[in-house]
Amino acid sequence: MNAPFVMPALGPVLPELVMAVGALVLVLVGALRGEKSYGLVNGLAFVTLALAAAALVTQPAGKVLVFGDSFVVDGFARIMKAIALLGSAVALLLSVDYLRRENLTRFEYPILIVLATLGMMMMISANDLIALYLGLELQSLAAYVIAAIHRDNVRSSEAGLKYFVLGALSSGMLLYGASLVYGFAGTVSFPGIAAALKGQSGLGVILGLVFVSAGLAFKISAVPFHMWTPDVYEGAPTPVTTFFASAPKVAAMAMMVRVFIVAFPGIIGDWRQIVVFVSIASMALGAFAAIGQRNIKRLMAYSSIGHVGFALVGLAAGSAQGVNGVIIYMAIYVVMTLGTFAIILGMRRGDTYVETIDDLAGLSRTQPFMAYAFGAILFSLTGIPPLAGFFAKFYVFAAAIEAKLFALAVIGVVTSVVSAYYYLRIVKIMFFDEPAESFSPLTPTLKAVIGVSTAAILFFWLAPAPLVSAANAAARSLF
Amino acid sequence: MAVGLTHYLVVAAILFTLGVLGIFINRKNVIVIMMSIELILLAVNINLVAFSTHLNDITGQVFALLVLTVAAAEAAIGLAILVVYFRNRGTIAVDDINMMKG
Amino acid sequence: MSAVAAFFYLFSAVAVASAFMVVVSRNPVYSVLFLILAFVNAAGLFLLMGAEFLAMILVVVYVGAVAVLFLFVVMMLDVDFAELRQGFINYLPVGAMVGIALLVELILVVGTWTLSPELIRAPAAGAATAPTISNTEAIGQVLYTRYIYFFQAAGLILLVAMIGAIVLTLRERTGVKRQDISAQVARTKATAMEVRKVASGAGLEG
Amino acid sequence: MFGFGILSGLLVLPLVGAAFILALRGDSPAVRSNALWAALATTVATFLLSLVAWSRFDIANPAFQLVETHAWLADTIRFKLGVDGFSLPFVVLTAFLMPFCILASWTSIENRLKEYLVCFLILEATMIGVFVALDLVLFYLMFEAGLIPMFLIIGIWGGKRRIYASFKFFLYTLLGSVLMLLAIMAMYWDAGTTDIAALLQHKFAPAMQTWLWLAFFASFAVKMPMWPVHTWLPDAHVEAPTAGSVILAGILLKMGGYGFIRFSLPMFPDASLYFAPLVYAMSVIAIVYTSLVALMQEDIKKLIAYSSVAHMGFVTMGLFTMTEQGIQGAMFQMVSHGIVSGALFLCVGVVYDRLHTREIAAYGGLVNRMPLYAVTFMVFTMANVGLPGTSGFVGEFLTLMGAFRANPWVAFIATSGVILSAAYALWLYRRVVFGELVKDSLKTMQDLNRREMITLAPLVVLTIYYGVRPGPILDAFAAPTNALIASTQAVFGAAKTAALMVQ
Amino acid sequence: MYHAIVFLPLVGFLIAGCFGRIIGARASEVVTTGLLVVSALLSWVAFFQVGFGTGATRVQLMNWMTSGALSVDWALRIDTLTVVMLVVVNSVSALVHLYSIGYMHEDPARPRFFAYLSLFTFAMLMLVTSDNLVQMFFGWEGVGLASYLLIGFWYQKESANAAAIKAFVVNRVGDFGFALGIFLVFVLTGSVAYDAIFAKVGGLGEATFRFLGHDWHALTLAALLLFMGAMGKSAQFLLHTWLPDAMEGPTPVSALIHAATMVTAGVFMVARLSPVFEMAPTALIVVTAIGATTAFFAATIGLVQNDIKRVIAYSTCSQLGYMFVGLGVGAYSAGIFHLFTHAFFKALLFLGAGSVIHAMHHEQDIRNMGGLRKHIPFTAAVMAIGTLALTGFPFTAGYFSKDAIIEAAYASKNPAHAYAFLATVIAAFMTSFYSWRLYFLTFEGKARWGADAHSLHEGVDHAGTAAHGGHGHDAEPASAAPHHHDDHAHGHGHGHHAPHESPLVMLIPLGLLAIGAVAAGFAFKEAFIGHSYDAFWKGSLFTGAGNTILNDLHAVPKWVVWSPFVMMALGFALAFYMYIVNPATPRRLAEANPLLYRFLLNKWYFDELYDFLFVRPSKWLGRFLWKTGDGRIIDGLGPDGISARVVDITNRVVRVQTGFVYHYAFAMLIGVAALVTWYLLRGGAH
Repeated sequence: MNAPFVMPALGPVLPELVMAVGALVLVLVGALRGEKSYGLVNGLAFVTLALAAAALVTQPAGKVLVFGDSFVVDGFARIMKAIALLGSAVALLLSVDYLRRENLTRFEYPILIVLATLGMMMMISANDLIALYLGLELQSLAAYVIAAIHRDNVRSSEAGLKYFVLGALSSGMLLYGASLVYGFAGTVSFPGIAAALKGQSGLGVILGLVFVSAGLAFKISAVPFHMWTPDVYEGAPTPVTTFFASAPKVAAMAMMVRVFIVAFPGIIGDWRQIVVFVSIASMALGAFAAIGQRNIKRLMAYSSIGHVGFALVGLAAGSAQGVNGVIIYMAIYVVMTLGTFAIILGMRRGDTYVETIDDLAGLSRTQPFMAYAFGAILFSLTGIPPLAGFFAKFYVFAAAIEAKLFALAVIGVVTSVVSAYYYLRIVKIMFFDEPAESFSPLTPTLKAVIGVSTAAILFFWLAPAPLVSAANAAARSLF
Repeated sequence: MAVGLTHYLVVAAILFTLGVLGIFINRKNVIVIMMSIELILLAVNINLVAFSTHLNDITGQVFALLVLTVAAAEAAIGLAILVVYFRNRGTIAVDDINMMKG
Repeated sequence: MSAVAAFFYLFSAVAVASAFMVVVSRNPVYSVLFLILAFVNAAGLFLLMGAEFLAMILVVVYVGAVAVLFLFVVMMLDVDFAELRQGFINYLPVGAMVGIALLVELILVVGTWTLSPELIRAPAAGAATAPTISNTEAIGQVLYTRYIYFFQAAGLILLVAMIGAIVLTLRERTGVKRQDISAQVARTKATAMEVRKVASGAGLEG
Repeated sequence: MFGFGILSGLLVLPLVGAAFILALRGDSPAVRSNALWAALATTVATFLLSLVAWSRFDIANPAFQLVETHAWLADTIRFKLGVDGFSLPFVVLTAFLMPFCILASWTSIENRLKEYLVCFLILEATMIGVFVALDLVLFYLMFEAGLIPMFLIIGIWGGKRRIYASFKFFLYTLLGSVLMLLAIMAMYWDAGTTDIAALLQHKFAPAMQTWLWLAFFASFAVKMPMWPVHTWLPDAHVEAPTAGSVILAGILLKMGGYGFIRFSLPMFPDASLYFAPLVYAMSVIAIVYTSLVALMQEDIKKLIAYSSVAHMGFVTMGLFTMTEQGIQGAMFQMVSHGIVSGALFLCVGVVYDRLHTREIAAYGGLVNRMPLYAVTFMVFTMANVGLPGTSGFVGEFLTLMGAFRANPWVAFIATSGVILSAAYALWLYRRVVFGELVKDSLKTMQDLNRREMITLAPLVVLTIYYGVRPGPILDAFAAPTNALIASTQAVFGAAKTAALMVQ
Repeated sequence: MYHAIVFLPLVGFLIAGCFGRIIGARASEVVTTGLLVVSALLSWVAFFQVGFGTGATRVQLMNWMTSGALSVDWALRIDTLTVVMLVVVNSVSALVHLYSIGYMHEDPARPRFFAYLSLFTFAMLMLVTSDNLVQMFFGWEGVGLASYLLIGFWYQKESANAAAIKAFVVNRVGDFGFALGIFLVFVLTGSVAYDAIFAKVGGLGEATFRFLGHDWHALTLAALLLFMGAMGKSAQFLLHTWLPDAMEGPTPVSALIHAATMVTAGVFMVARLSPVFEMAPTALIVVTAIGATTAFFAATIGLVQNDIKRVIAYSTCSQLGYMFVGLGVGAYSAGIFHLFTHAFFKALLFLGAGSVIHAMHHEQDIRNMGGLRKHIPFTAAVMAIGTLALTGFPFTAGYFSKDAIIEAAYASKNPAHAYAFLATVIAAFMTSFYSWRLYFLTFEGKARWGADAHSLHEGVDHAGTAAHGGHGHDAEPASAAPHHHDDHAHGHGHGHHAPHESPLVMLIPLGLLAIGAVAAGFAFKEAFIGHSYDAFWKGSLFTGAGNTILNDLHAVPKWVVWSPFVMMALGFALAFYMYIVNPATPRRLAEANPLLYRFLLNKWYFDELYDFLFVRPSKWLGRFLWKTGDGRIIDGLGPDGISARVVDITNRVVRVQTGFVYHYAFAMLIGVAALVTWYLLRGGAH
């Protein structure tokens, strides 16, 4: 009766393998070298990420299923993983200087980032509910820890605690929903669920889907499951916030797309209502709540909530065009976010990091480079052409229009105008107000990240084709 | 009345609801919240096992097994964070966890 | 009422009651104990469903490890529980109503469970278990083969938990003298002793 | 991808200048002067290039010319540039006005001059881009991109309430145009392309037209600005630096009218016909309402801003008459208003640079010290009033003529605006220029210096030249106007002719 | 030649305007005047060529604008009507230029003045030579501009500025109608060129046009709208208020623009468009009625005015009314004839008044004059000639033209003819009275100026005040105004030097005009309204088939023929009695009828009425729309209101974010519960 053990084909999971092995090596190195090994481990973590990225980009095109169809590698997975890896790597890069200044050079930090990234990659490639859950938990647990990594800091630990409690609740909900879906569809596999639901759907599945959506919405911090976001963004050390705001969002969004598109294509009419509701709520809340913020990290938290709402507009369309929009949105969003947080990390006077937007006053005179870069990023976040953020919005709204979701699109663009207000207010503070005390000079790393992301945002419109066509192909791989 | 799948599901639903309620009804301390989360996971496991049995599909039980594993890991990390927090604030009262808001 | 039914009602009644007590107990220690009780009864329910392996795991892992961990932390934190006893929340009615409404809805929906014939006919993606083998064997057959990926992933999750717990709570105590064997062994004459010539009246600082 | 034509050159040239200025380091007087000269050279070169474009343009051909296409977002969304009789005059106008803006800023901008110039050059590129874009998405991109530099110009170099004004300007126009973006997408899905030339051939379903028209209208009405969404304009004008006001009044407002003629009328003819009464109503209200409001203004720039709203009322009214006179007149009115209102703001800038106030009450009797200035100001005031022989007359007259053909009621009310415009413009002139020179602050005012003369003289000449001989511009509009009217004739044939002709 | 006639003044304007400060005042004067004289001489040549030869032609200059069916040319239309106007405009203008050299010799801004004069002349020439309505509109507004500039020539004076704006704006009211008329004509005939219009109107007799919710007889409507323009420009009743105020300008300006030429543009226009008006009988009734009313009404005001220029201004207004009566009853040539003669004697009167003012060092109040004949005999003589011509003394210019109009009014079949006849006859009486009153007060009697003039002056003032029933000066702009009339450029007041005769450069024009005032009527009577009518006009004035008015007016009863003369004589007698024989009478009369006196003195309260009806409501409305409409409603509900609401929402939303974990969890629960409920209530899957 013993089933012969068949070695699964490991080629498609090479990036994940690299990450997993890399993480183990890092742990060993760290354990052997002790506390002082942060620099080495950090370097090795980059190597790991780079190797994984290399493995990723050298993968042949096409769709491969491994591990009993639990793990899928397709164009969509590849591009989202690439974005996530990019986000993680840059977040890691940005953290070095901060951690050194704040005496947080724990070698576990890069390891946890690597493990979290691995979790994201698993989420992105998950093809059934179990894989999804495991990837999610791997990522989340690592995230809880690094949120509280500044363990002597009240805010950091409070952020970790809130994140943990609510995250656990959300994964509980997700699990409960997963169990219902499993029960009512008879399988955990996404294609299996899709096959089982062909032509009909019961309330049970929808109920399960609601709970699953709740869990997923929590991860992308969509309203009303967003409430952890501002507190965690504010409380966590800034590099950690950088990380939270970039890669995990991409992974969670990818996961959400895959769940809805691959597992529940037959009942799009049902889940679209969830997505539309969540999307509108997110866009609106992101726009309104951010206006009242003075802390820039908190503001960015609300901003990210709003952006998730916009990305969900693409998902609500439920079409290849929509997924295309989501991919482009997330790619551009990650670039903008990294740029933003690089600037936030540059808000340093001596050894003190400051976080209120009033500290930016008159930045255009004291640090013109930083100010103009941030200005470009902010206008891009607003969605003003010809900056990249415009194209992000363009594609998702185009998809919504194609799907005849006119009300959603109109509400979306109107909230984008409202959100313009608070972005503009930062611009105003930087450009129109009298200078405050100057910041310390930017480190070369920050300069590079800011420069590259700003350039990408500024000149995206000149050569949009690579991203657009890649996203297009990736989106089609889901259908 | 024979005990069927539905009975188990109902029990799981009750436990789930109790778990969720436990998270926000209680203002006492965070540990209880964590326990409530364990209750939720327990409810999930009951669901999974019940479905697994009735579908005659072992996947559900494997899922439950993995949930148990993850739950343990989650508990470990949750308690670790709690300890860190307690060290910083000297309290784990839920009402006190609101330094950041707005 | 069959024995199975009787046990079902017993286990489920106790489990629900304990769960309730977990939530409402004033003393967290009691909560943990009630939690353990709930788990044990849930294990009973598992048994009733024929998932004896999971039942055992539940008792061993949860009662034996997790619940004890809770207890340990509760004790360790040494919270002044009297202080924590202050009242229930003032929006309890609203919260309870929402909860109950959700519960009713859940029950309404799960009550409708039917597996459509198509679903049963559909080849289940998961492994159908032959009735002849035991539950544990069935799990064992798939856990390291078909589900090796999940198994490995769970391992990584535990790794994260380990790292996380350590990174958060492990403290190098300063001021405590420790033996560093490698340092002792690596000691050489050159590092141990420094010969300095002291000019008269100048002192060592200079 | 390569093989750029004149139009890309027009887009790129200002950006090159901007890049050059950005590359300058330091803030010494030499750098200042270098930056200014570089900006001036760039804008003049751009203007010359636009003249080259004009010389290669066949005025009798209603089709798009000088077309260039590059791959862009997709096969159906391309980077396509081209001009026709409707757009080319605006390209030239834009390029023409820019050197004056630079000259007007020569001494008045003290802080952050380089950034200022860069903003203007980028703004120029986007404005030209709006007029040469032959792809809807590209058009939108350029249309919106101009918001950023303008926002900065008002916000950084503006007056006291610059922040309120800049926010109002930005958010107002953004809100208007996002709806247009959605409409563009809807058109894309309906027609399968955003190529403007192709869309002009596409027939949208009437029901859809209605919505598309409204969405475009939201954007253009704000941009124009039409009553009642005009209130951002006075604020923006008042607070913007002189050159900013010139551009705002001279070019940015024209984008709305250009949008109407480029998109609303030809692409949604049914909806345009259906909504024409609405436009008429809003236009005549704008004319009368804002003229009355202008009458009571105490701030020079605000008064001119309100008069701009009134003049734009003539434009919208003319466009929607769907008559040759109405459309050509409206287009001409826009060009003329571009010159005249720009010049008026320059005139205000001249005295503002000397006295740093825009209060009408602070002036009076300037003619005693500044006779040349008084003459110049008089010419533009008269053009603003629509005196025959100035360019202001031609547009006003033709639009009213068109309106009369379409709906005598509209013409009746709109013509009454002519009376009011005379009242407010002359009253302004009298309060600022005429009278005795009693205020001590004014007694040392110098007349126009050479730079200011160089700035204003060409505008005076053009104002009068185009008043006497509007042909060069008016005729450019003729071919596309006729094509437009012919193409829409089928849509509203009999009913319309019956309505406007003698019964 | 026609190019030269029209464009020489423009050249003059450009030279004086652009280079005036460089070449100096004297050169500017010489250049502009010289060019104008050339132009005037050429005009006479043209007059005889065209009027008494066959020189009618059309000179195409260039295309102005083309849009669809609308094509507007710059072109010169030369026919008899045009050359008549050319003669009038250029002659008077040349003389005024000449005169101004003397009159303005103390003014430092002479180049500007002469530039303006030349600009005006150019615009007026464009008007009268126009080949189409739009070019006429160009000239129309162009003369308006020049008028505006010249009225406000002394820009330091508040009153001058106000008068200038008033003139422009009131004219714009008329232009409003004119423009609509042009539009309507275009819609009706598809063209704005006269030839095309005249060719088409014949077929439009029955056409109707829907305008402002009413079906109109199309040509009547067109004619009325166009006539509205004429009313504005020619200061007809209701739109007359600007003309008296326009006297704020230098006196030569008043002579040129506000007496001889510009104000007659309306008359010219109606005559030019006679083919249209002939087809619109109803419009002609209106023209007649308005003209008659103006003739009467302006004359009544003229009776009591004290400013020498204002008296003549109201007289002008009144005479313009006559012209319109002539046009209205179909005697177009009579109207034009009166225009022609009137130009001479009214310019003469104004320039004479200017000479008086010059002599009196810018005193304009006739109550402060008297006995000037001895000091400035030449001026007195020409003023007398002018007065005779104006009042229609036999065989002077006015006699022929004015009597022709009165007779035509009697003979007409126009329903308003009786009213017109009555009004014009009574007006003739009043004209005589106020003209002689002016003459007597100015040149005869005791001198009320000089060393003791101040006390006398004040005495008169007090008398005036008393006559006004105890009200203050503030209510009397007419009597108060002269005190502000001092030209600041001159810098010295009145009464310190004895009056002196004007220099030769001013007297020559006076002399020439006096000759015109005497001879113009007699010389051209036959051509204009007599037997050579057809040969002279050659169809440039159109008369319908049923229009026999020019024959009819010769057949009127004798008493009608005599009535104007009788009226003139009575007016003279009354004036002689009141101001020479018994100078206390006027005051007594004024005190006896204070209401009537004040009513007349205040010009029927038109200014106050318009201020109340239009000016103040506009200002109020402007302020209301600005503060309330824009500020409170549009901004309040729009951007400002919305942003305030946004902030409100923000504050509320932010308050939800309490920081408490259980609240966050509760929010999640509510979210899930809401979704679940939604799906349950919705009834399951689709």
